[in-house]
Amino acid sequence: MVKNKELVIIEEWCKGCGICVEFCPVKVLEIKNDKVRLIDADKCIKCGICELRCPDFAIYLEVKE
Amino acid sequence: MVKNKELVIIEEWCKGCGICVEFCPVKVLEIKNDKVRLIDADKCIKCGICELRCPDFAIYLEVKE
Amino acid sequence: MSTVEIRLGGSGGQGLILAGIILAEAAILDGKISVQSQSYGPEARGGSSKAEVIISDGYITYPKVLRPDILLTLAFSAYSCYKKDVKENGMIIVDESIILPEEQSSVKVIQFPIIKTAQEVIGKSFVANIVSLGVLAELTKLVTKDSLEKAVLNRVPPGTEEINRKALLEGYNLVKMRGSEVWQRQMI
Amino acid sequence: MSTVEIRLGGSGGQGLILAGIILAEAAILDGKISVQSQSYGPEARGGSSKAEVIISDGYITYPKVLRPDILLTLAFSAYSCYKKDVKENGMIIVDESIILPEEQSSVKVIQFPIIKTAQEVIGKSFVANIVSLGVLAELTKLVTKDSLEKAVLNRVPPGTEEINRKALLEGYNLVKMRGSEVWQRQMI
Amino acid sequence: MMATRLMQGNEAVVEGAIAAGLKFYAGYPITPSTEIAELCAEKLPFVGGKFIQMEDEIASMAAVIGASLTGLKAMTATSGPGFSLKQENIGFAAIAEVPCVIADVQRRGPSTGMPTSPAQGDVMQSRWGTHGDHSIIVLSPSSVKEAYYVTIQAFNLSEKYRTPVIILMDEVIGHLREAVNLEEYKDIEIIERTMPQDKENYLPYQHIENGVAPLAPFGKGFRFHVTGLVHNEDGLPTNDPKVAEKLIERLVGKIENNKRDIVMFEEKYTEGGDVLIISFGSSARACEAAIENLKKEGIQAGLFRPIAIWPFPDERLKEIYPKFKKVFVVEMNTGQLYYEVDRIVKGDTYVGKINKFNGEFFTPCEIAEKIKESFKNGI
Amino acid sequence: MMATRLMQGNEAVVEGAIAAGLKFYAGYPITPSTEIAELCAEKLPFVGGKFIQMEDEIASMAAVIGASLTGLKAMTATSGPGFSLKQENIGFAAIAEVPCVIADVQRRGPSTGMPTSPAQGDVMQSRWGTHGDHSIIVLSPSSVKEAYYVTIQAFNLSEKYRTPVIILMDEVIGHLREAVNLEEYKDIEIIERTMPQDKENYLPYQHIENGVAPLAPFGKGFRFHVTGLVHNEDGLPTNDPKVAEKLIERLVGKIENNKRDIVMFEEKYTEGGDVLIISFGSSARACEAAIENLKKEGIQAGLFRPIAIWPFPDERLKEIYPKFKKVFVVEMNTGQLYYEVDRIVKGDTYVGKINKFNGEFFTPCEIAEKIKESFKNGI
Amino acid sequence: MASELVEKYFRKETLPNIWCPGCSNGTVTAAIVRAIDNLGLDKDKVCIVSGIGCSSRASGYLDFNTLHTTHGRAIAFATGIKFANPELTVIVITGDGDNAAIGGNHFIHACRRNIDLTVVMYNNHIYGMTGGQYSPTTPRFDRATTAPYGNIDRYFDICKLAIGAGATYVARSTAYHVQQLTKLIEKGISHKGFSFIEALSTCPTYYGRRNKKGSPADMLKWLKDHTVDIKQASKMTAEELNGKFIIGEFLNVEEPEYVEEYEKMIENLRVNYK
Amino acid sequence: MASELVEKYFRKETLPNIWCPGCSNGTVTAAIVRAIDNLGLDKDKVCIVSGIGCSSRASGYLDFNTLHTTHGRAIAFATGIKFANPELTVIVITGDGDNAAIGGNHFIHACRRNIDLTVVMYNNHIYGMTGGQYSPTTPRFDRATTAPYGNIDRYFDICKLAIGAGATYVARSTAYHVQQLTKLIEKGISHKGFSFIEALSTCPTYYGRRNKKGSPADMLKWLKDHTVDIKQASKMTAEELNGKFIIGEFLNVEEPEYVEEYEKMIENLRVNYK
Ligand SMILES: Cc1ncc(C[n+]2csc(CCOP(=O)(O)OP(=O)(O)O)c2C)c(N)n1
Ligand SMILES: Cc1ncc(C[n+]2csc(CCOP(=O)(O)OP(=O)(O)O)c2C)c(N)n1
Ligand code: SF4
Ligand code: SF4
Ligand code: SF4
Ligand code: SF4
Ligand code: SF4
Ligand code: SF4
Ligand SMILES: [Mg+2]
Ligand SMILES: [Mg+2]
Repeated sequence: MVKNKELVIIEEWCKGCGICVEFCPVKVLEIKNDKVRLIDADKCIKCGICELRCPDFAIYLEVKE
Repeated sequence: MVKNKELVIIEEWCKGCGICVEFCPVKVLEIKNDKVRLIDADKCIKCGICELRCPDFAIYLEVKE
Repeated sequence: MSTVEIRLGGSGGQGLILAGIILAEAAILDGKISVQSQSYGPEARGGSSKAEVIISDGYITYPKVLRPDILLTLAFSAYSCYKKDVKENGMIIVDESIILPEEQSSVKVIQFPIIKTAQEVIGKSFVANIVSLGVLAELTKLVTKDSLEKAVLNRVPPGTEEINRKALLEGYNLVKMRGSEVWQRQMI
Repeated sequence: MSTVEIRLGGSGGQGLILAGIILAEAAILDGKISVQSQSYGPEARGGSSKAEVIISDGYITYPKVLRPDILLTLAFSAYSCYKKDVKENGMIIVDESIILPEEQSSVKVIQFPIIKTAQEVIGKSFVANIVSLGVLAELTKLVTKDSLEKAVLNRVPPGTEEINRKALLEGYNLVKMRGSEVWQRQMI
Repeated sequence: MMATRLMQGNEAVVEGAIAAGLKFYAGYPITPSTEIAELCAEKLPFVGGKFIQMEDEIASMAAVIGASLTGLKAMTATSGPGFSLKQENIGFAAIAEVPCVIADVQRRGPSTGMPTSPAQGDVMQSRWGTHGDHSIIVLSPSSVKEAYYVTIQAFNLSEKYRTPVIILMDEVIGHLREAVNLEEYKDIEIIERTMPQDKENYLPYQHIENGVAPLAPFGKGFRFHVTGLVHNEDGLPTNDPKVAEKLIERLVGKIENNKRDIVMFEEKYTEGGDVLIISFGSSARACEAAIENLKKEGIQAGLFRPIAIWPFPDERLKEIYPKFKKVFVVEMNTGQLYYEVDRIVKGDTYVGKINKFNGEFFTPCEIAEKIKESFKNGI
Repeated sequence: MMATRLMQGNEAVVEGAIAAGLKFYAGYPITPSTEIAELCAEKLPFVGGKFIQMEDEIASMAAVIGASLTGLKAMTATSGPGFSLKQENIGFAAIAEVPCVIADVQRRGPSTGMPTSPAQGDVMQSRWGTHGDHSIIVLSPSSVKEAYYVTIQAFNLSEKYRTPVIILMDEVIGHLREAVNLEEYKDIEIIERTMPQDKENYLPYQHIENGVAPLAPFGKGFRFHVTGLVHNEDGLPTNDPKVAEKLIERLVGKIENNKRDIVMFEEKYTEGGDVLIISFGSSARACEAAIENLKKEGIQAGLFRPIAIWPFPDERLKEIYPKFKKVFVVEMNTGQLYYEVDRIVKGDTYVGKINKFNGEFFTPCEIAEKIKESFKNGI
Repeated sequence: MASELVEKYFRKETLPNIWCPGCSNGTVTAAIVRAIDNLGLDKDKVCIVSGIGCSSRASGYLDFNTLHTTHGRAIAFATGIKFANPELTVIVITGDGDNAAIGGNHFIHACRRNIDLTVVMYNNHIYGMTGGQYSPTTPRFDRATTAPYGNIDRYFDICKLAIGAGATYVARSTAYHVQQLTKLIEKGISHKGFSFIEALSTCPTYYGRRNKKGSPADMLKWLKDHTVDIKQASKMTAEELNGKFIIGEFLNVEEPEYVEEYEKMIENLRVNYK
Repeated sequence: MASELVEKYFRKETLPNIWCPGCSNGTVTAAIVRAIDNLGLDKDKVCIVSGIGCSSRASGYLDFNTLHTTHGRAIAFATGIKFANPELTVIVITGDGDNAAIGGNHFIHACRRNIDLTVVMYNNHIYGMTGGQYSPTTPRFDRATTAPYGNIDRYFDICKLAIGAGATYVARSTAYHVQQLTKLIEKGISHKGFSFIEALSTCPTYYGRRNKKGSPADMLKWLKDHTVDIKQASKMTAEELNGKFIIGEFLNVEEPEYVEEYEKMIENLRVNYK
C-alpha cells in the first residue's frame, strides 16, 4: 500500500517553513530557494508525516495510477 | 440602653411597603394611608429590626437627649 | 368637528392607563377617531401617573392633551397637579375620598365614591378604574355603553370579565343616582 | 529645488523598511527635507514589501513616490513589480543573485552582490539592508557618510552597532571597486 | 379580530413587521423601544417566528444578520444608547448587503439623557453612525398607522435593495395609541428577496448597476462567502482598488440612484405661501396644528414632511421651496435635518430652524409663535 | 536627542500627547492606529504615565473617561470599527463633560473594509457618530509635524472646553515619516483644566454661558456626582425640562459659540482665482501638488484647508469662496465634508467634489485632471 | 438605617429615592454604607461607580466620589479610575443585567486582571429599570415581559463565572441576610485584588408581581427560606440543595494585583533602564 | 492534507492562503476539515462563521456556507444562524483575541445558553493580525509590542472560563496533536449543545520571533513538550504540572439545548393556546 503512493509537492503553495523537513523521520526533505524539495525519493518511507504537519497542504502522498 | 432610644419615622421617606410591619417581632407597626405608623409605642421593644429592614431609611431608633 | 380631550390621573397601580386605552378603544368602536397616550418615566414608578385620550369625529392632528375638557382623578396628588390645565368650563371628576380645598374656579368639580364602590360594592379595589369609566360614560355620553362594554371585555384579563362588567354598571349607577347633576356635551 | 525619489523593494523580512527609515533620517541629519513611507497590508505578511523615501532641499508637498528616480531591489518579485515605475533616466540597483531578463530600457540597471556580501563577508544575511544603504550612498551621494553612519547607529538594535558599521563600509566598497560606473546626480 | 384596532406605535411596528413576513427578532430591552421586543416575544411563536433576547445590542444586531443570511426576515429595535452600539454591525450589513430592519425609537440624548422623554436627536446618526462610506434608508413615521405602513415598506426596501433599513421613530409615536385599519393595507405588496437559480455560477455580489444581486440563503446549496472586507463579486476578499471602487460605488449608488423609488413624503398646502415648514415624525403633527393656527392669523404655511428622511427627497423640495418666502425646519433636536435642508435650499430663501430639546414634545402654539415672530422681526 | 526627529505620524501623536501632559492611555489594537498604543506602552512608564490594553474599544473609552475624572490627561486611539464601538461612551464624555482625546486613524470602510488602506470615510461619523444632540471638536492633520501640533491642541481644547476631542487622521499621515522639529513647539502653551477652589459650594456643572465649570479630580475632597443622565448643576439627575434645555444648549454652545477660538485652517493662494480647492488631511497635500500642476496650465487654484474640520471654519470660507469661480471639495471618501461646504456656499458658485475611495491615495495628477476637465466641460 | 449614617454617607437632598416601595435596593445600598463605615474609610477616598439600572441609581444617593456610567460599563470606567489613582477605594454597584448581560466581558476581564475593585451585584433576577424583561439570572420557567411563556434560558451562576474567570474573592449573600452581606462586602473591600459580592435582592414590582411572589416582606422571607450557608451546604446532599442558593464566601485567595504589578514593572524599569 | 480533501472542502482558487510560513492556522483548519469529513456532513448544511484575525481568515478558504463577521462577534452571528435554521451544523472559528478579548461576552453567554454551536479557538497567545500585541492568553512576562517590558496580565484559561460559564463540552488540544485535535472537534460537533475546543497554535512571526521561540518546527515541538494529557495529569503533582497545558476532554455533559427548548416551548403553546 505504501508502495503505490507518491509524494507530491505543490511548489506554488509551499512557503518553505521547514516544518516537514524537521519532522520527516528519514530526513529526505530540504528547503531550497524558499521551497521544499525531496532529496531522495527512494529513501522516503511514505509515512505521511509531512502531509500531516504541512500547514499549507503543499506536500502529500497520492495514490499512483 | 434600649430605654433611652426612641423610634423615629420619617414619613416623607416611608413608602408604605410593609416590610417593617411584617418583621416587627411585637407587631406594633401598621400601614395607614400608605405610610407606616407606630400603634403602641410602649410595646415597642426597640429591637431595631424595623431599622435594619427598612429599605428607605424611614424608620430608626434614635438616642433620646 | 368636535373634539373632546380627557385626562385620567391617579397614582401608579390604579389602572388608569388601562382605563384610557379602553376609553379610546370604545370611541373607535363607535366609529370615532381617538388617540391615547400616557406619562412614562419615573412617575410610573410608584408616583402619580396619567393617561390621556382625545376623542373626535375627525382626524386628530396633535396627539397630546394640552388642556383637557375633562379630568378624572382618583388621587389627590393628581388632582392638584393637573387641575390648573383643565379648560374653562371643563369638568373635573374626583373620587369622593379626596378632600378638596376651597377654591374658586370656572371648572365644575364633581365627586363620586368611585374607590369605595369598587371596594365595598364590588369587593375588589382594582376595578376602580372600570367604575371610573362607567361614571365618565354615563356622565358625558362620549362613548356608547355597548362599545364601552366591548372594549372593557377586550382588554381586561381573562377570568375577570364578570366583575368588570359589574364595575361598569356600578359606575353608571353612581351617576344615575345623581341624575340632576348630569353634565353633557353635545358631539356636533 | 531638487528632489530625489527612492524606492526600496524586497520581500518581507529583508529589513528594507528599516533601511528606508535610516536613509530618510540621514538626509534629515544632512539638513535636508525627507519623508519616508512603506507598504502595509497583506504584502507585509511574507510577500514583497516596499519602502519609499523622498529627499529634497525644499518642502515636500506630495509625500508618496509615484515614479522613483532610484529603485533598489533585493528580490526578483520586487524588481519585476516596480521596474516599470522608474523614471526615464532613472536607475535600478539589483542584487546580483537576481537573474535579469533581457530587456531594452532607458533606465540604467546596476547589479551588486549585496546579499552575498552580507552573508559571506559579514557573515549575517540580515545586514543586507545596511549593505544596500552603503551601495546607495556611495553610488548617489544622496546623503553624507557621516549622517548615514549616525542614522544607522541610531536605529539598529543595541549590540549590533559594529557589524552594521562594517556592513555599511562593505557597501561603500562594492561601489568603489567599480569606480567607473558611478552614477551621480547633483543636488542643486 | 376587528379590522380597525387601537394600537401603540411600537405595537404597529410589530404588526407591520409580521405582516411583512418578520420571522426573527433579536434584541436587548431599552426604553422607549422595549414594547417592540415584548410583543415580538409574545407573537412570533404563533406565526412560526423566533424571538431571542441577546446579551447586548451588538449581539442582537449580529444575530439578526445571521438569521437574515439563513433566509428569514429579521429585525431588531432599540433606542439611542443601543443604536450607538449597533453601528459597527449595521456597517457590516451595509457592505455585506444583508437585508434587515432596525427600529430606533428615539429618546433624549446624548448618552443616557432622559430615557423616557421624546426627541429626534438621532437623525444624523442614522445616516452617518457607522464608519466608512455607505448609504442607508431611514424611514420616520408620523402616526401609528404610518408606523405600520412604514414598517412594511422598511422590510420591502430592505429585501429589494439588500440593505439595512432604519425605522426612526420617536417616543411620542412609539407610545401613542391610535387606530389602525388593517383592511387598508391588506393588499399592500410584500417584497421577497430574489432567489438565485444557478448554483454553479452564483455570484452573491454580482455587479448590477444601481441594483443588487439575488441573495441565496445559507443551507440551500449555494455555499458562498460573506465578509465585511472589500470583496469580489464572488464574495471573496480582495485588495484590488478597481474592485473596491466598484463595490463602494454600487453600495452608495444602489440607494442614491434609486431615490425616486425610495423617497416617501407628504405635502400639505404646498402650492405656495408665506412659509414652508419641513418636519417629520411626531413633530410634523405639531406643525400641522400650528399651520391651522397660523392660518387664522393670516399666515399661509405649507408642510413638507419627508417620510423617508434618508435618502432625503431633495428633488421634490427643490420644486416646492421657491414658492415660499421662507423655510423652517422643525425638529426635536438642536437642528439636524436642518443641515440637509439648508444645503438643498439655494438662492435667497431664508432657512430657519425651530427646535425643542428639553425632553418635552412640541406644542403647536410655540411653533406658530416662533414663525409669527420671524415675520414680525422681518426675517 | 536631536531637536529635529524623523517620526511617524502615529508616533508624532504620542510625542505630542506626552508633550501635552498625557498620563493615561487605554486602548485596543487596530490597524492603522496600533503604533500609537505600542509607543504609549513603551514610553508612558518613563514619564510617570500608565498604559493599559483593555478587552475592547468600549472598555478603552470607558477607562479613559475614568482616568480623566481622577485628573489625568487621558487618550485612546483606534480606527473605524473601534471608533464605531467607542461612540456610546464618547457621548457619555460629551454630556458628562470629561476631557479626553480620541485618535481615529482612518482606513477604508465600511466595516472591516480594507484595513491597511487609506481613507477619510469617518468625517461625518466623527461629528454625528453618537446618539443625541451634542457638539464635538475634530482636528485633522496634514503632516507629521502637524500631527504633533494638533495633538497638543487636542489636549488643550479638551481641557479648556471639558469635551472629548477627536484627532481624525488617515492612514497616509499615520504611517508617514517626516521630520518634526521639537524646538519649534517648545514654547507652546499647555492648558490644564481649571481646578475649583471652594469644596463646600462646588458645582461641577455650573452653568457658564459658552464656557465650562472647573472640574475637580476624584479623590480631592469634592465628592460630586457624574452621570450620563440629564443633570443639574450639581451633577444630580433631573427630569426638569428647563434644566435639560439649558444643559443641551450649553453643551452645543460651548463649542459652536467659541468657534473663533477653536477653528484652525490653512490657506494658500486664496486671494482669488479660478477654483478654490477645499481639502484636509493627507488629501490636501495631493491638492497642493495639483495646484502647482494646474498653475502650469494657466488655472489659478487656491487651497482652503480646515485643520479643525468640526466645528467647520464657515465664517472664513464665506469670505473666501466668492473670490473664486467654483469650489471643489477633495476627499478620500464618497463625499462627506462636501455636504458642509455645499451648505455654506450659497448663491451661484458651483460646488463640485473629487473623491477617491478605492483604498489608494490620491495622485496630484488625477485631481488636476478632474479640475481641468470641469473647465473643459464648462462647469 | 441609623440617622447618623444616613446623614454622613447619603446626599440627603436626593431622598426619598426613586425605588419602588419594598424594593431591596435600599437595603443592599445600606449594607455597602455600613461596610464602608465599619472599615472607617475616608469618604473623600472612596469612589462609587455604577452602571445603568434601578440598582445603579444608588451612586447618585451616596456622598462619595460617584460616577453613574453607561449600561454594562461600570467596571471598565472603574478600572480607569483605580489604575489612574490607586489610592482610591473603588466600589462598583451593578445589577444582574448590567453586569451579567451587557457587562459580562468587562466583568470577566476584571476578574482575570485581578484589579483591586469591589463589585457588588444587586441580583433581583430581572431587568427592573426597563420594566421586567428576563435577565441572565431569571430562573428557568419564570416569567418576564420578554418571556411571556416562561424563560427557557439557563440560569447564569455569576459566582461560578467569576471563579472560572479567575476572581480572587467571591461571595454571595442576600438582602435578607443584611449583617452577613455587610460583613462580606467589608471583606471584599479589604481584599487586595478583584472582589465580587453577589447580593440576592428583590424586585417586588416586576419580578415579584409577574411571578406571584407576594409582598416585599414575603420576598425577603423567600430569600431566607431558599438559601443555605456554605458551611451547612457542605454537609447536605445535592438533592437537599436543589432549588437553594448557597451563600457565604466561596473564594478568598491572594494573587498578583494588577495595579501593583504595573508599579513593580515601573520600578524595575527605573532600576534597569535609567 | 490529502488532495481529495483539499479538493472537496477548500476553495482552491483562494490558495495559497495569506498566512505566514509555518503558521499553524492551516494545520488547525485542516483538523476541522478532517473532523467534518469523518462525520460525513453534507457540505451544504455546514456553516462556518469566523470573527476577525489571522485565524478567522480560515472561513474564506473553506467551501461551505461561510461568514466572516466583525471582530469578536462571530458567536453572536452564529447564534442567529443556528437559531434561525437549526438544521445547519454551525462551526465558529475564532482566535484568542477575537474570542477571549473583545468577544468574551458573546462567548460566555453562548456557553450558558448552551446553543448547539461548535467553537474552535485558535490560541496562538497573541494578536497576530494586528502585528503582535498581547492577548488575554499571552503568558505572563512574555513580550509583545504592547508589552515591551513583559506582560503583567494574568493568563486567561478559557477552558476554565467556559466551564464557569456553563458550557457542556470543553476540550483542549494543540496544532502538534493533530489527530487528537481532529477527534475532539468531531466530538464537539456531535455534541448536542455548546462545544468549545481550544486549539493551542503557533504564530512564528510575532509571538515566536519576539519571544525567541525558534523556528515553526521548534514551536510545534514546544507544544509537544509543554502539554500533558488529562489522563496522565490526574496522576501528576501540581509541581510536575507547573508550566504545562493540560490537553484532552475536560467536560462533556448533557443539558437542555437552547434551540430545542425553544421548539419545545412552541410545541407547548400549540397544544395549550390554540
Ligand atoms: C446600551 C443600553 N442598552 C440598554 C439600556 C436599557 N437598560 C437600562 S437598565 C437595563 C437593565 C437593568 O437591569 P439590571 O442591571 O438587572 O438592573 P435593575 O434595574 O434590575 O436593578 C437596561 C436594559 C441602556 N440604558 N443602555
Ligand atoms: C472592532 C475591532 N477592533 C480591533 C480590530 C483589529 N483587530 C483585527 S484582528 C485583531 C486581533 C486578532 O487576534 P486573534 O483573535 O488572537 O487572531 P490571530 O490574528 O492571532 O489569529 C484585532 C485587534 C478590528 N478589526 N475590529
Ligand atoms: S512521507 Fe514521511 S518519509 Fe516521506 S518525505 Fe514525508 S515525512 Fe519524509
Ligand atoms: S511544511 Fe509545507 S509549507 Fe512548510 S516547507 Fe514543508 S511543504 Fe513547504
Ligand atoms: S424597634 Fe423592633 S419592636 Fe420596635 S417597632 Fe421596630 S421592629 Fe418593632
Ligand atoms: S419598611 Fe420603611 S418604607 Fe417600608 S413601611 Fe416600614 S418604614 Fe415605611
Ligand atoms: S422596578 Fe424593581 S428593582 Fe426597580 S425600583 Fe422597582 S422594585 Fe426595585
Ligand atoms: S501573523 Fe502569526 S498568526 Fe498571523 S499568519 Fe502570521 S504566523 Fe500566523
Ligand atoms: Mg436586575
Ligand atoms: Mg491570536
